Parts: sequence; C-alpha cells; structure tokens
Amino acid sequence: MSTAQTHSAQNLTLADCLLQETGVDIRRCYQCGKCSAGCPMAAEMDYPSSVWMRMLQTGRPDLEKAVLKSQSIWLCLSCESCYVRCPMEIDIPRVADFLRAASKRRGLVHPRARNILRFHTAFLDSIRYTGRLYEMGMVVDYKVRSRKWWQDLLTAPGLFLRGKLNLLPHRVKHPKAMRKLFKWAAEDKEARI
Amino acid sequence: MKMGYYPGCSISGSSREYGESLLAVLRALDVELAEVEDWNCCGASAAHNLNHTLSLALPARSLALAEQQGFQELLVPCAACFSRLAATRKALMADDAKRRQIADLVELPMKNIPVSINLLQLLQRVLPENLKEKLRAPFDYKVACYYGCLLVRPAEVVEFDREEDPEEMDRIMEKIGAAPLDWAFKTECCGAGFSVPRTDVVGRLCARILDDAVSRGAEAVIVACPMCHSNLDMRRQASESHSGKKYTIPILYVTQAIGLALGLDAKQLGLQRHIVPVRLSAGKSSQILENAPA
Amino acid sequence: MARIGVFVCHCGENIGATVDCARVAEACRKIPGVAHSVDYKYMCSDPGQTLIREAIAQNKLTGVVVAACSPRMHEPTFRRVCSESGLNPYLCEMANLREHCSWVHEKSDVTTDKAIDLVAMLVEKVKRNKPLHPIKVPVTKTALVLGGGISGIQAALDIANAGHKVILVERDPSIGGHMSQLSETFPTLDCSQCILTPRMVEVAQHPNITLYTYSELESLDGFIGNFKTRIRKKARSLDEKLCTGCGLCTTKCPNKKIPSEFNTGLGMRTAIYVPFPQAVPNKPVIDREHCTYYTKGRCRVCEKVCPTQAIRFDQEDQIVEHEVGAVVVATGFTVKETDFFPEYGYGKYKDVINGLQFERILSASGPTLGEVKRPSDGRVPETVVFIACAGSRDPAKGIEYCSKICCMYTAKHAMLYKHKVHHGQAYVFYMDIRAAGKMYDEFTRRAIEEDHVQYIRGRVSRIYERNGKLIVQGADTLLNAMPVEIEADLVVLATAGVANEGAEALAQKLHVSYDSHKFFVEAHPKLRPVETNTAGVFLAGACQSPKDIPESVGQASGTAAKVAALFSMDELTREPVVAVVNRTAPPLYSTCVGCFLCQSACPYQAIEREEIKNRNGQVVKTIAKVNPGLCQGCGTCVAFCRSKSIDLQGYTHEQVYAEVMELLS
Amino acid sequence: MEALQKSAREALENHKAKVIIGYSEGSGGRMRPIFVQSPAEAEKLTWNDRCTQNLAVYIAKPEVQKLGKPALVAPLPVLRAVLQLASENQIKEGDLLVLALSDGRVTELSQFSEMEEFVAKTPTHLASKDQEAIERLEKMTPQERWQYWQSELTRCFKCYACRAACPMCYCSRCTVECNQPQWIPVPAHPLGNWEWHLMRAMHLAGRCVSCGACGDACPLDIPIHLLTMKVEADIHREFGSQAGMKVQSEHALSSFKVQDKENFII
Repeated sequence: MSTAQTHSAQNLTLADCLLQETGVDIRRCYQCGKCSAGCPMAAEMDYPSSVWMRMLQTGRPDLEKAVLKSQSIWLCLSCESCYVRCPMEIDIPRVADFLRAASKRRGLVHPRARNILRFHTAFLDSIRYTGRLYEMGMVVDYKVRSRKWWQDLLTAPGLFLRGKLNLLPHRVKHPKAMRKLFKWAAEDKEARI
Repeated sequence: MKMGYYPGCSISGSSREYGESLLAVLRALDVELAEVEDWNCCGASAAHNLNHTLSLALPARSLALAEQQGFQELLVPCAACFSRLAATRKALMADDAKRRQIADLVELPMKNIPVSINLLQLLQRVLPENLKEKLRAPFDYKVACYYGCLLVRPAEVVEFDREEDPEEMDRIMEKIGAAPLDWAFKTECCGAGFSVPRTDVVGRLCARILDDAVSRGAEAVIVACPMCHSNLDMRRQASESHSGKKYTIPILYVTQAIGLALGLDAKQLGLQRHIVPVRLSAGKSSQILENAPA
Repeated sequence: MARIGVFVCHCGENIGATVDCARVAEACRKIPGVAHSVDYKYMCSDPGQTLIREAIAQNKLTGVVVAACSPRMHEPTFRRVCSESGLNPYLCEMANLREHCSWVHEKSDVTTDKAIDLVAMLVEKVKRNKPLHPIKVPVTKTALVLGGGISGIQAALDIANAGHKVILVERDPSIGGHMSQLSETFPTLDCSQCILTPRMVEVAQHPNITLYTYSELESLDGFIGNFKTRIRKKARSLDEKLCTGCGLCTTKCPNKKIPSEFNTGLGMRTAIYVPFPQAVPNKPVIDREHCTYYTKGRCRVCEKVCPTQAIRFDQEDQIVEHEVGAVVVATGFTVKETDFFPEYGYGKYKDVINGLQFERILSASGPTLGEVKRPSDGRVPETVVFIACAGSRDPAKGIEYCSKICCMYTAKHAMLYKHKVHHGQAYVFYMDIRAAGKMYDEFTRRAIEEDHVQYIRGRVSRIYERNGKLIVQGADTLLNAMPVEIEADLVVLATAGVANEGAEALAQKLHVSYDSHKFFVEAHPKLRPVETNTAGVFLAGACQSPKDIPESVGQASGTAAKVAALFSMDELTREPVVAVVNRTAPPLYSTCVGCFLCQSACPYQAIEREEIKNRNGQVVKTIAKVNPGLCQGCGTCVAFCRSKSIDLQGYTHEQVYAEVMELLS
Repeated sequence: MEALQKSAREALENHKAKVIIGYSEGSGGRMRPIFVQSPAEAEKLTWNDRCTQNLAVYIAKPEVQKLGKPALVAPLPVLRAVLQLASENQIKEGDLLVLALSDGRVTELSQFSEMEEFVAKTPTHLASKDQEAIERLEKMTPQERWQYWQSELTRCFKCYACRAACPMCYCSRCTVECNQPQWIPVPAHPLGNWEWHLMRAMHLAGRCVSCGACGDACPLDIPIHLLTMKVEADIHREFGSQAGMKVQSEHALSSFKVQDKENFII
C-alpha cells in the first residue's frame, strides 16, 4: 500500500496530519514511558500511549494502520494524567481524539471498541435533536445499537424510584441552531483525514 | 451577588441531588444563581472523542448565550462540563477565526467569553472565615476528598489548585469540622464516560479508589462531580464484583456535607436519592443520618 | 598626500584561479593615492614579504593594503612586515579576496570586479588610518579563587604551586564542597574524603594561599590584571587566633536540634558547630539564626566552657580588600530538592530523598554512620528504587538539559546499597544510560551484571505511600510499556543538578554571562571553555554546568594554566582597537552630552564618568570616558551614541563611511 | 487656571523657583511659552487644550538656565519628558520644580519619586486621532505605507522645527551638523529627507514620550510624530518599558543584558 493511498493527497504521514490539524508534535516524544506508566487504562491497552507514539513516529503505513485499528485509542478516558506529567508537554488526549476521528473515518474501529463508539454516537444523537442529554432516550438508543438489552436493566427502576430518570426529554428553544452546529462540525478537517 | 449558572445535563437528570444540595447550600450562604437560559449539553465526553470541532461548538453556544445574558462568570458544578467550557474558552480566545465562525453560526457576538469556575472555586470565595461558628452540626468525620481528573487538570485550562495532590476540597472539609485524609487516589480517574459502555472498567477503577479510601479509615468519600458520584455510587455493584469485597462507604457531594454541617434537612439535600445508603456513624455530631432506599 | 601600496596575492590557485589578480593590481594602480600596486603568487612567503618591505622603502608608502586571505591568519604577519619597515603596523589593512570572493564565486569578470571593489574600499580606509600604539596594562600577580570545593581547591593549589599568591574565598565555614559530602566516588569506588582531605590541608598550609572561609564576594571592579575586590568575612563570633578547635563548645551547646546542612537535613547539629570532623579550618562558627543567645538573649554556655576564651558574641562582619590580577570562579552547583516533584509527593514523603541525601546515608561519617537506614523509621530498606532523570531532560519542569552525573552516581548508589544490604533489591528507572568516560560504561555494566541491580527503562509516573511502603508506578518501555508497580521502602531521586542560589547575583558582580539556567557561560564552547567573556575571569567546575570530579579538576587545572600564563608577564599588551570619546575645544570640551545610555549598553562595563573641570577646578561637564583596559572594541557604544561623540580607533566613522561611499560610487 | 496662577505666584514668592515656564495666549489663537519671573506676572499664565508645546524643551537651554531654578507647568507629556531627561542624566534632583496639571488640578512636585508616582497613576494613552492614524498605517500593506511616507516626507524642507520642539533633542551637536563624515545631506531632497526622519525616529526609539510636539511644530503638517509614537508603542509592547516613567529606567534599546539573544553570532 502506498502512503499516497493511506494519507491525504500530499503524501503526509499521520504524524504530519496530526501536527497540521492540532499543532501537537509527536516527534517530541522521547519514549520515556511516563504516560503509559500513569495511565489507568494501560493494562488493558494493546498499545499503551508511549507505544503508539513510537509507531506513529516511524511514519510506516502498516504501523499507522495498526494504531488506528487498535483498541487502545478507544480506551483513553481523557483523564489527562498523561498530559500533566509528560515531560515534553505533548497533549496525548488530544492525539487520541485525533486518532479516534481518523479511525472512525477510515472504518478501522476495533471490533471490541464498537460499543464505545456506539455509546458516543447515541450520546451525540441525543443532543443533536434535543440540545440536552436525554439520558433515558440515549440509553435506549445505545441498547438498540449495541443489542445489550439486559445490561443495566436492574439499575433503572432504582434510579427511577430515586427520581433520577426523566421520562421526557428537555428540548432547547432553538433546535435549528443545534443542527447548524452539528452540520458545521461535520465538515471538521480532522474528520476528513 | 448574582452569578451565572450552567447546571449541565447530569444535574438535571441522574444527579439531581447535586443540584438540589448546591442550591440549598448557596441559598443558605446568600449566593444567588441565575441559570443560563436555553443552555445546551457541553458534549462531554462524547463530542471530543469523535469530532474536535463539535467539542468546541457545543460549549461555545452556551457560552455565547451566557455572554449575551450578561454573565462574566459561570458556575459550572459538573467537573466534565467545567473542563469542556474552560477548554473551549481557552481555545477560542486563542483562535480568532474559529471564534468568529462559531459566533456567526450561533448568531451571537462572542467577544467577552465568560469565565467558568468550578464549585470549589466558588466555595473558596463564599464560605465565610468564621464558618465553624455557624455550624449547627459539625461534620466531624474522616473523609477522603476525591477530586477526579478534570477538576484540577490540565493546569493551563483549569488554573486552579495543584494538579497532583490538590488541597482546596480538603480545606473546605476542615472548615466544616471534618478530618480530610491524606490518601493516594485523590485524582485517579474513575472511568467517567465508560459508565455505560464499559462498566467493567469503571468497576476496576472505582474499586481501587474505594479500597484506598476505606483502608485508610475514611467514613465518606466527598466528590464535586456528578460523573465521579455516579460511578462511585451507582456503579457500586461493579466495583464490588471486581474486587470481591463489600463497600458500604457512602459518597457525598461536597455540598451535601456542607449542608449537613449547616443543619439543612437531609431530604432537601437529596440524600435519599443515593444508591448506597448514607449511614454515618452515631455519637460524633449526635446526628444519625439514615435513609432507606425508596 | 597618501601613498598607498596594494599587494594582490594569488594564494596559489585559491584566489588566482578565480580572480584575475593581475587585472586587480592594474585597476588599483589607477586609484588616486595608490603609489604602488603589484600581484604575486604567495604574498605571505618570504619573497612576498620582501616585496612589501622593499616597496615600502622605495615608494615611501604611507599605507599598505594586502589583498589576500582572511586577516585572522596573516594580518599579524603583514603588520609585522610593515612594522619592520618603519611603517606603523595599524597602517596596514587586509582585503579578504579569498573567503569573501574567490571561494564563494565562479571565475568571471564580475568576480574580478568585486575583488577590485573590495581592495578599493580598503584603500579608502587606509588613507584615513592613523598610527596606533598597543595599550600596556600592568598585572597584579595574585589570583582570586571563588569557591572552596574540589575545583577551587585544585585551581588554588595549582596557581600557588606555580609561585603566585592566591586568595581563596569559601561561603561555608569549611572548604571541601560537595565532594566532602560524598561517600565513594565512581568508577573506582575510592573514598571521597580520603582523597580530598589531604588537599584541603594542603590549602590551609600553603604559604601562597590566603584562605577566607565563611566569606563571600562583596564586589569586583576593574579589569584584567587590575581587579579590586572586596570580600565580606562573616562574623564567626569567635577569635580564630585563640580557638584551638578543641570542640568543647560544640559538645556543650544545648541547642542540638538544628538540621545539619552538611548532612542534607538528615542529621542534626548544634548552634555553634564545625560542619564535619575533617573541616578546614577546624574552627566552629555560631549560627546566629538558631543560637539561643542571639534569639533569646541568654545561654552563653560556649563562652563559659571555652578554655581559651575565644568566643566573641559582638564580632561584626569584616570587609577585606585585595588587588588581584585574575579571578577563578569555582562556585559549584546544587541539586534540586525532592519537593520539586508534585507527582512524587511534593517532598512530603520522608523516604523519598535525593542523591546527595543518599550519599550521606551511605557515608561512614554520615548520620547513620554508613549503615543504610531509611529516614522515616530507621529501618533498613529491603527494596530501594532509584529514579534517574528526576527533573533533568524535562522541559515541562523547565530543565531540558542532561545533568550528566546522575547515571553514574545512580549506578554507584545502587551498587553500594547492594554491597551493604546483600539481600536487598535495587531498581533503577532510567531513560538512557549515559556512561561515556574512561571505565564508566564498564562500571554501570558491573552494577547490572555483578550486583544484580534491576534496570528498568522507563520513567516513573507517580509515587504514593501506603502502609509504610512507597508505591512506585512505572512502566517498562522495553516490554510494550507494560505497567510496573514496585512497593519500595526507599526511593532515591537523581534530581537535576542546578545552579547555586545566588549564581545570578554573583554573575552580575563578576560581569560574566550566564545562561537561562543561571550557569555561567564560557567564552567559546569549544575553543575557550575555561574563559569568560570578561578577560581575566575564568571558570572551573560545576558553576558552568554539571560535571563530575575528574572533569572539574581538569578544568580547574586549565584555569590555573591560564592564570599562570597571564601572570608570566609583567605587562599586558592589548590591541589599541578601543572606543574613545571625542574632545573638542572649550566651551564644549566634547560633543558628548552625558546621557550615559552608552553605559548601560556596554557589555564590558568599560564606560566611566569623567568630570571636566575648568581652570578654577569647578566641574563644568560630566561626560563619558572609555576605560581602555576594559574596552573590547565591540563598537556597541559607537552605534548608540546619537551625537556621534564616540569613535572606535581603527574603525572610525570617517574610515567606515569612506569604505561604504567607495562601494556606492 | 486660577489654581495654576496661585501656585505659580506662591512658588515665586516663597523662592521655591526663580522662573515659571508656562503657557500664555499668543497671537492668532496660538499659545506661546512664557517665562514668568515676578509674582505679578503670574496672571498671564494660562492652560487649555491648545497648549501642545512641550515646555520641557526649555530646561536644558543655557539662556533659560541663567534665569535660575525653574518651575515647569507640566501636563502629563511634559512631566514624562522631565523624567526621561532625568533618566538620561540631563536634570538633577532638586534642579527643578514641577507644577503638574491633571483634571484641572495643580500638584506641586519637587522630588523625582513624587513625579514617578504621579505619572504612574495617570493614564498614558495616545490622543484618539493619533491612535486612529497609527491603526490606519498599520493596516496598510508595506507598499502602501511606503507610498504614504514617500509623499509625506518629500514635502519636508528641513526647517528642523521638529527637532527644536522635541525635549529629547538636546544634543549639543546634532548628527545633521556632523560633516566629517556628512551623515545627512544638507539639501532638502527626498533621499536626504528620508535619512533625516528615519534617523530622528531611530534616535527617539525608546525615548519618545509621545507628546506629539514635533508634529504640531511642523509648518507643513507632516505627521512625523506618528513615526516615533509607533516605535514607542512597539517597544512598550515588546519590552514592557515606556519612556518617561522612571528615573532609574532600563532603557529598553540601550541596555546590554546577558540574557539578550545572541543567536545571530555563530
């Protein structure tokens, strides 16, 4: 596979696109591993953050693809502990955001991460139409998407009895404005890489 | 003093006791809040996961509305919303072009974007020096103050307290007579947005947090974020099934603890809404707090 | 009328192959004022020099332009030729046809035209040159050495042994510096104090060395060969002549709970104290901040017990003045404290210590008498984690540089720990092992292979305490960044080596440059590593950047050689290319209006104030004056002077203007 | 106005000053400087918006110095000029009394420290028309700006009124009078005009107190004050320092600092 196919027309590596779109330069990474060391999710990751940093540094299409196909990028919780401790001040959560967008765009989402993606999608769809999160609707939507019918079925009545579940969504006054924002954001440059 | 208020979706839904206790306590402290009209969801934590521009656009609309409604400061009690709103303000102040684009889309000026502050910052300002004298029932328990991720980091966005081992909530707890513990998981992530899609992960992360708090003798974990609360409270079962231990330690919002110390009614503070019953040992402040699950 | 001689050199093929040298000589002959113009294959050769010599004599030349190579190499050659021929050497200039023309252009007519322009410019300049004479300054053959660590000691001894007087100033009560705090030294593992103390004693006894301990530099003025220094001798509260160093006072002092600086806070000392048993001089000082007599007005136990009545509570700081010809700055460095690391607990864990503290724990003279015990509870640590690059190579923490010594001392620490606690386990978290030095890499390999120290490649993210253990959270980057969690009893941070507190203020007193980390800056990173931009001030040891002992000692000897070379002359000769403030007839006296903006602009503090008095002795004007001893001829003041009242000799406004105008004409 | 006259009268009567340098009505609606030496004359002093000359220009003049210790009627720019002159060693503490004007009040200042305090709490922004003009120039492309100044400066006939009006132009020999070498050509041709005005701007860089007196003095209304004001604003932005604020000021452009970047030296 030539890099021309993998990347945008200018033969750029993923690291180049990342730098252009987000200003984050992963070439600064010197593999100290402090990010992975403090990551609450590192144990479950196929490639902890310092490893995918190195993979991206090589600029090799096969390794870039492996990163985009990895589960790791979806497991990042954006807790920012890596970023605040990174000696090179690399905004790693921002890199993860970028990689997720690229992974989704290219259809490389790891099978085990699809539920996470479905959840995010259900979440955004909920606010796309109502402006505010309609928790019940979102969860139902997520269940339809993930087919996880039984999960949380036992907690829901408890929540309801405690007055924690709204049965009807709250809508913002100008749903059109919301849709306009979504439409504009869909043209985000990052989403196109 | 009247301050802008951005409640966020959780407070309007699954975490309404946070909102209830917050309003009750601030009322008792003579702090008036005015909710931003027609605010919308900040998008956390789904938006930035999928589309960076959307993650700026969603909070930007609420900020623009707040600006139009004349607020210079916004109280944002949810740590996730706070982080998104603060990060958006920072990003848009640095990027004129993007700010103007969004301003055009929402048809609002966006010139002086209001500053977001979290609940601890507000309490830091409004809790009186002589609070101890005003307490009806000092909250004299050993507490583990849990800050979570987004309340204190990254420093360049939140500009508040220390990134590692923060102290402000501990100071507030001391003011209401509690004994904050020195513990190790103040800022370790609870799994935030994975509550629904990866409950197993949340169980593992929360178990670590609860374990450390309990082993150091904490009688309650104090939080200032609905995400933290729902993971530590609502997902208790997941934690227990991960560690094979039983945890009875209750999770209280910082406002609930203050409210109790000020002598406010437990119901008013929404204690009955918790999944893990709030039972605090007797004989200390001569108050037994108990709520039967409804 | 000027009679200029032009000598065009081919430099073999270097110039000749590209520039038509004959045409250059030919063209120059037509320039008004040129009396003689020739070209020759090698102007610097003997026949070439003879050519110039003869031309000066025959044509009665008033100036010479040699069109050849860069003046760097041969300007002295041709100036000497002129001088030997009776022409003032500063009436000779070089046009650089090689670097500025033939080497950077192709052969063509235009290249030759440019060569002609270059020569013509210099001809116009030389027409306006004035004879100049070298400046002579006397040399005071005494050196000031600041800092009594190993670098200062070495420099002082070397200079003193060369037969020159040395004044050694040390801030602390004893000389010895950080080296006296170390246990063993890498890569030989010989005892630090054993090799240092003889040197310390030698300093104290050397007839050429005057030692001021517990003293600080107050000021340094003047210039190379002619500095004036003032030194503050802080009050020891003791008559040093009477004190025999018996130590009775220090044992009887009731105030025993003061953290000892020498033991990095891990041990205690009294208010009247000698920092360590081998101190030089072995005379105590009273720490007035902690002494009960100074804080509360009573006690005076030391005074009562002193058998020689040496205690002087009312002693005051003394200022001593000296004239010195050179200064060696050897003020050393310090290491970051552990509270610099939020993720490692903001310094709140007693068992997270820095490397210097671990040295004291290992040292036989240390607070644990050489037994490895952890500070919190005195238990022998079973698991010790060493963390390299703690603060170094960390731009987020503001220190992007490598502290150089940590890899080696960490290997040493781990090794010594294993030697003392055989069943213990030592882990080293590292990023790279930088062990470039004689027997250095072998040393770190020994730690791994023979002493079984576990090296883990990765940085530690966090340390927290649980049940008396320190949980060290790291990752092994050689194993897919696998999380590594170690329950340690003691953690040693190899914290960054940084400039001393007060380095900036000292640099300003000394007029030497310092970098953004407050390390002093050498004059040239490769070719002048022990000199500073201020002539006569030299650098030794870790005040310039973190260094190990051999390197510091080598550099110290380097400064001593520089000082000895300087002191080998009775007078210094300096190029007369210095700035001069003009003088005019009264009532103006000078066009200088005395705004003194040149004074702040001068990097060398060479601008002074001069009062002009009339016949009655009244001051009529205050104008700027350039001290030719300090002036380096950089021309900054010339550029700043709005009224054009300062000129640089050899590069006057008139000369440079003429050169430019020639080019434009 | 009355307060000013009163302060001036008292200063003379109490021998705090020998001469008051101030403004009075001139002919044709123009203001002119006045040197009041007796209390009776103090009533001629006046103060209004037309007082644009910078009176600090007189204190270094020998003929004024002969009159004895002066008191200077000083709106903010004059006061800043005094402080800048002091920072350049042209005035000594106690040589001068200042009658500072602000908001219709008169404050008598004799110590430099008092003057610094006064200046520090007074806003120093430019007049709006100057600010707008600078912004207009900033918006131009370099070519347009070149054109603009070309057409403006070509008109100059080198009367040097700008130099005479400027309190910072106190050299006993100006560069234009230097003929060995002749830095600035004497005739008023376009190149020489450029050289003169560029040199003037460079010499005032970091020193201009932005009083605008040079522009006001120009008989051809060339807005040359914008050049120095713009440079001053840039220096304020880049280095944080402002001329005429402190006596012990770090002259932004003429202070050697070891931290200065030397990356142009290999």
